[in-house]
Amino acid sequence: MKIPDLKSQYVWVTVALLAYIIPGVFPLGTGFPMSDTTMEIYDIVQSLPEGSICAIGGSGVFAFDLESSAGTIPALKIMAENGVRIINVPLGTEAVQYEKFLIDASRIETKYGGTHEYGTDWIQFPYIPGGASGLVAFLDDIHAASPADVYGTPLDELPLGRELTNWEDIDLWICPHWGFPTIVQYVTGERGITSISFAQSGAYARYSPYMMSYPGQVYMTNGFLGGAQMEQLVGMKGLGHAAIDAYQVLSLLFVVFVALGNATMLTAGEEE
Amino acid sequence: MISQDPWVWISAILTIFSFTLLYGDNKFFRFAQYTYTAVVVGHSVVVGVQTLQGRFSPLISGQKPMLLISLILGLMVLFVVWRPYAWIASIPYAVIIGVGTGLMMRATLQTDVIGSIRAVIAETGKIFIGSPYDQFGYLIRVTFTIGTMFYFLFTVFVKGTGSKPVSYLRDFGKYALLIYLGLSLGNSAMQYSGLGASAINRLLRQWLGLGG
Amino acid sequence: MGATLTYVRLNLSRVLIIVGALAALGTWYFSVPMVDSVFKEVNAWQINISSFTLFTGLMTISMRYIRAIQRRDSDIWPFQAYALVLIIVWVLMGLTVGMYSDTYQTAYLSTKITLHIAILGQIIFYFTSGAYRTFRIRTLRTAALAISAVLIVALNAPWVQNPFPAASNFAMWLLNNPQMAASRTVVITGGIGSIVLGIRVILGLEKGAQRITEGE
Amino acid sequence: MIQTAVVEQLIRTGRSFQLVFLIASGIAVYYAYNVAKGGKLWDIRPIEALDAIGESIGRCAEMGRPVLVTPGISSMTSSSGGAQMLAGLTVLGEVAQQAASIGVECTTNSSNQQIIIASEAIMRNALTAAGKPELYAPGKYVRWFGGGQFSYAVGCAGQILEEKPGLIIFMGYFLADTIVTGETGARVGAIKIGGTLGAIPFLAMMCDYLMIGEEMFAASALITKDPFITGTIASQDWIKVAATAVMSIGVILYAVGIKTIYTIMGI
Repeated sequence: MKIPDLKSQYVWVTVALLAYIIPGVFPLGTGFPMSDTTMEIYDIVQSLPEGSICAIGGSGVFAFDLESSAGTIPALKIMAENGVRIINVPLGTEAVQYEKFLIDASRIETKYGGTHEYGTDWIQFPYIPGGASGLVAFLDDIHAASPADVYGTPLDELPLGRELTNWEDIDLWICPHWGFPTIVQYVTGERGITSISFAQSGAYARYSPYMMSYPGQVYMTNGFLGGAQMEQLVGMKGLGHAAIDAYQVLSLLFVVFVALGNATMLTAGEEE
Repeated sequence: MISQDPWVWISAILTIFSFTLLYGDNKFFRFAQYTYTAVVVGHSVVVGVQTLQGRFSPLISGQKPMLLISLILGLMVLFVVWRPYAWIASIPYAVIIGVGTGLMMRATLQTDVIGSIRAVIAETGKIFIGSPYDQFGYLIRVTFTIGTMFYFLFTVFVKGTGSKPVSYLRDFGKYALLIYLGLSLGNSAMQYSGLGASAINRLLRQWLGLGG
Repeated sequence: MGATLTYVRLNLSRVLIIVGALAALGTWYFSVPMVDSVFKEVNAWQINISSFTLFTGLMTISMRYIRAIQRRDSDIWPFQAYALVLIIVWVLMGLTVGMYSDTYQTAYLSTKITLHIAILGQIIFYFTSGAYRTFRIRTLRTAALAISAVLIVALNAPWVQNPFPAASNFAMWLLNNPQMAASRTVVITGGIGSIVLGIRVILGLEKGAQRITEGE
Repeated sequence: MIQTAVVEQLIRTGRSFQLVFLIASGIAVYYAYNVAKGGKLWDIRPIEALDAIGESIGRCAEMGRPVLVTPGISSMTSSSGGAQMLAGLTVLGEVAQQAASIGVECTTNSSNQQIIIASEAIMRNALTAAGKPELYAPGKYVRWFGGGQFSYAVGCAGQILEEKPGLIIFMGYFLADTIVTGETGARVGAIKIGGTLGAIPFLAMMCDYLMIGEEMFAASALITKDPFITGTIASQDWIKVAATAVMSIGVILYAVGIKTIYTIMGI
């Protein structure tokens, strides 16, 4: 019996339905192991006292950084519940849009019924150019490096802005972007602020040596799996869970399609 | 509940139009394709104008008269679209090629060549420490790296003395490379699978209000 | 072009390539203030020239679209007309409201970033159908490629990792050892290839660079 | 002592060995070039993908379909991608000339705006070399889709659907964008030939013929069919043999506790 060669479109429809649309609407709840690092990160975020300040920042490309959003959104929710204040410090041009998106997606703002008021509980800085040197300038003198927020409002006119002087006001740094090494080097290495990255899987593999260089000060989670673990800890099912569900089905489909391709070749006789 | 925000609708429609590429060439994909090109070009121009303003303002204010050379060289590249004088653009481009080549050579030599060779040598020390599992790993790393080098020989040991044993090493290298390609490819499936979820979930959740 | 002008031009291009490359190398290896300042200057030229190249891109794209609109001989010219209008509208909007205004950000998020996410989301589809077509084991070569890819896809999957927790460590071992070793050889040999190509450029032997700087 | 101090002041710390390596490589290339000029020809192991380029252009002529050569997404001045772009541009020139001489149209594209100028110059030059300078017009053969990785991927996919090339050569610097463009190429029935360093896994899945890693640099010399330039590939091999030898001896010595080679390389 000859197995027909499938057109690519059939493969895609199967993948779309089984791996994405059905689990997207009816989550599968695929189980996954919890990692010690994610637990530690959860404890650190949870233990930040009310009124402390967490910086969210770094540089990256929006569409790829979405992988990091899976872990960052639960972290933002925890901080909002505990009254931790947030400053977004974008070191890349697209980072501005992405960090604003994180606040929107986590629904912590008062306009969404949340607890955080702009200017008092959180501030969005504009793009800080200059890469590492821009970051250092910001850490040394926040008002000099960025006298106004992203909307052009002078920092002195914002209640939270008035409180900011330099790096000593920052209690924790979360990097929800690709570019973690710069943060580790200048924020943790030189100034001793604990840093966390909800790293993309590609970045996790590449930057994990940094984690080993600063035990107890630098933490990273691995890709969507790390995101799913954070989501589980706060009891939500977001992008991390969706990604794990999708991979559960997709990996199976991948194996099935490769086997099918080989069966097609074998049954086709002396094809090619 | 389905979204009321017009921007979410624009976003959803563009996502669907983009996904129609899976079906094949069609007018909806064309629309998305040209929207993408136009927005990226438009954005590049907005950024480019700001960059030029920032870069050449010291010339206009008279602080850096040397910038005149850069300005002239920069204007010369625009001639590329004027067929009879297009050659003028090649002069400033020589600067780009020259500096680019130098920068590439020094970085490649330091990190890719010398840095990697030193890393291979330093890993030898780890073959004798740690668990047998790790030791075997380091042994594989060192032998695979050296073995694969032989695949990339094009003119030596092709014929004559030494060609036979080297051809075995070359074959070994070829299979080591194929295993590397397969493993890297398979491992990236996880990331792209997740990115698929992020695109489709935006539609399901933000636009249609479905799912968790 | 006159013979003298051609002669001057060719040699000027060659000199600029050599000066640019040697300045970049010189300042890296030697601690000589004069070399540093030469590099600083030519590097500034290079950066400034590069910022003008954007406008040549804009000019060539406009020329192509306008030519297509004038001819109207294919069915894509209406899209090109639309793109041309959108570029103009976008630039005007950007320069008027500013790159970090809420209007600009919402527009950018709903178009560019949306399309970026959408195309990234499609990769996995092409990936699966590509694997279906390519990973057919005809030879030992395709066997090595296909088996290693399928193996790692499965080892990373929850349906393997949940019953066999050791799968995760084995996957990491494969990536850190055989995968890393061969990829490092690609880096080393590719690096050597790049350096020799660089030397060919400096010596005026690389055909591509010659065509760019020495053509009519 | 004074001499050593002067040298130490002159050469930056930790880069002496690199400098020696670079100078030795330069001498090797120059020497190989001169030996080739003296008439020496080397046996070069075949690169299947390179041989396939010529045949596929012929096939395009028979089918009346164009060729697309894409050098990818890097700039010329990127330390990771610059060399790959140049190798891709060399191939573009040779393919465009060969194609034009048998009446096949060759188009190209790029993501980075810097490359537009180079590609325009190469197309102009290749058509002139093929004796058909009248065919050239700015913007006719070189496509630009704005400076982003995936605006390039979508634009290139659109270009492939528009032009239906019979042969697509991916030669330069790429990332996951090749999955989109490669699959679109498969859909229009194009032969796909690829060569790059970083994204080889993706090209391995998408291409009919593949140049793995450094093979692309060898190909950029071999495709010119200039025996003198081809001679420089021999020098590339000498450097690799030397590097392999240093690495192997370094590994053995390090294993018995002698770290001399490792240390010297860091001077």
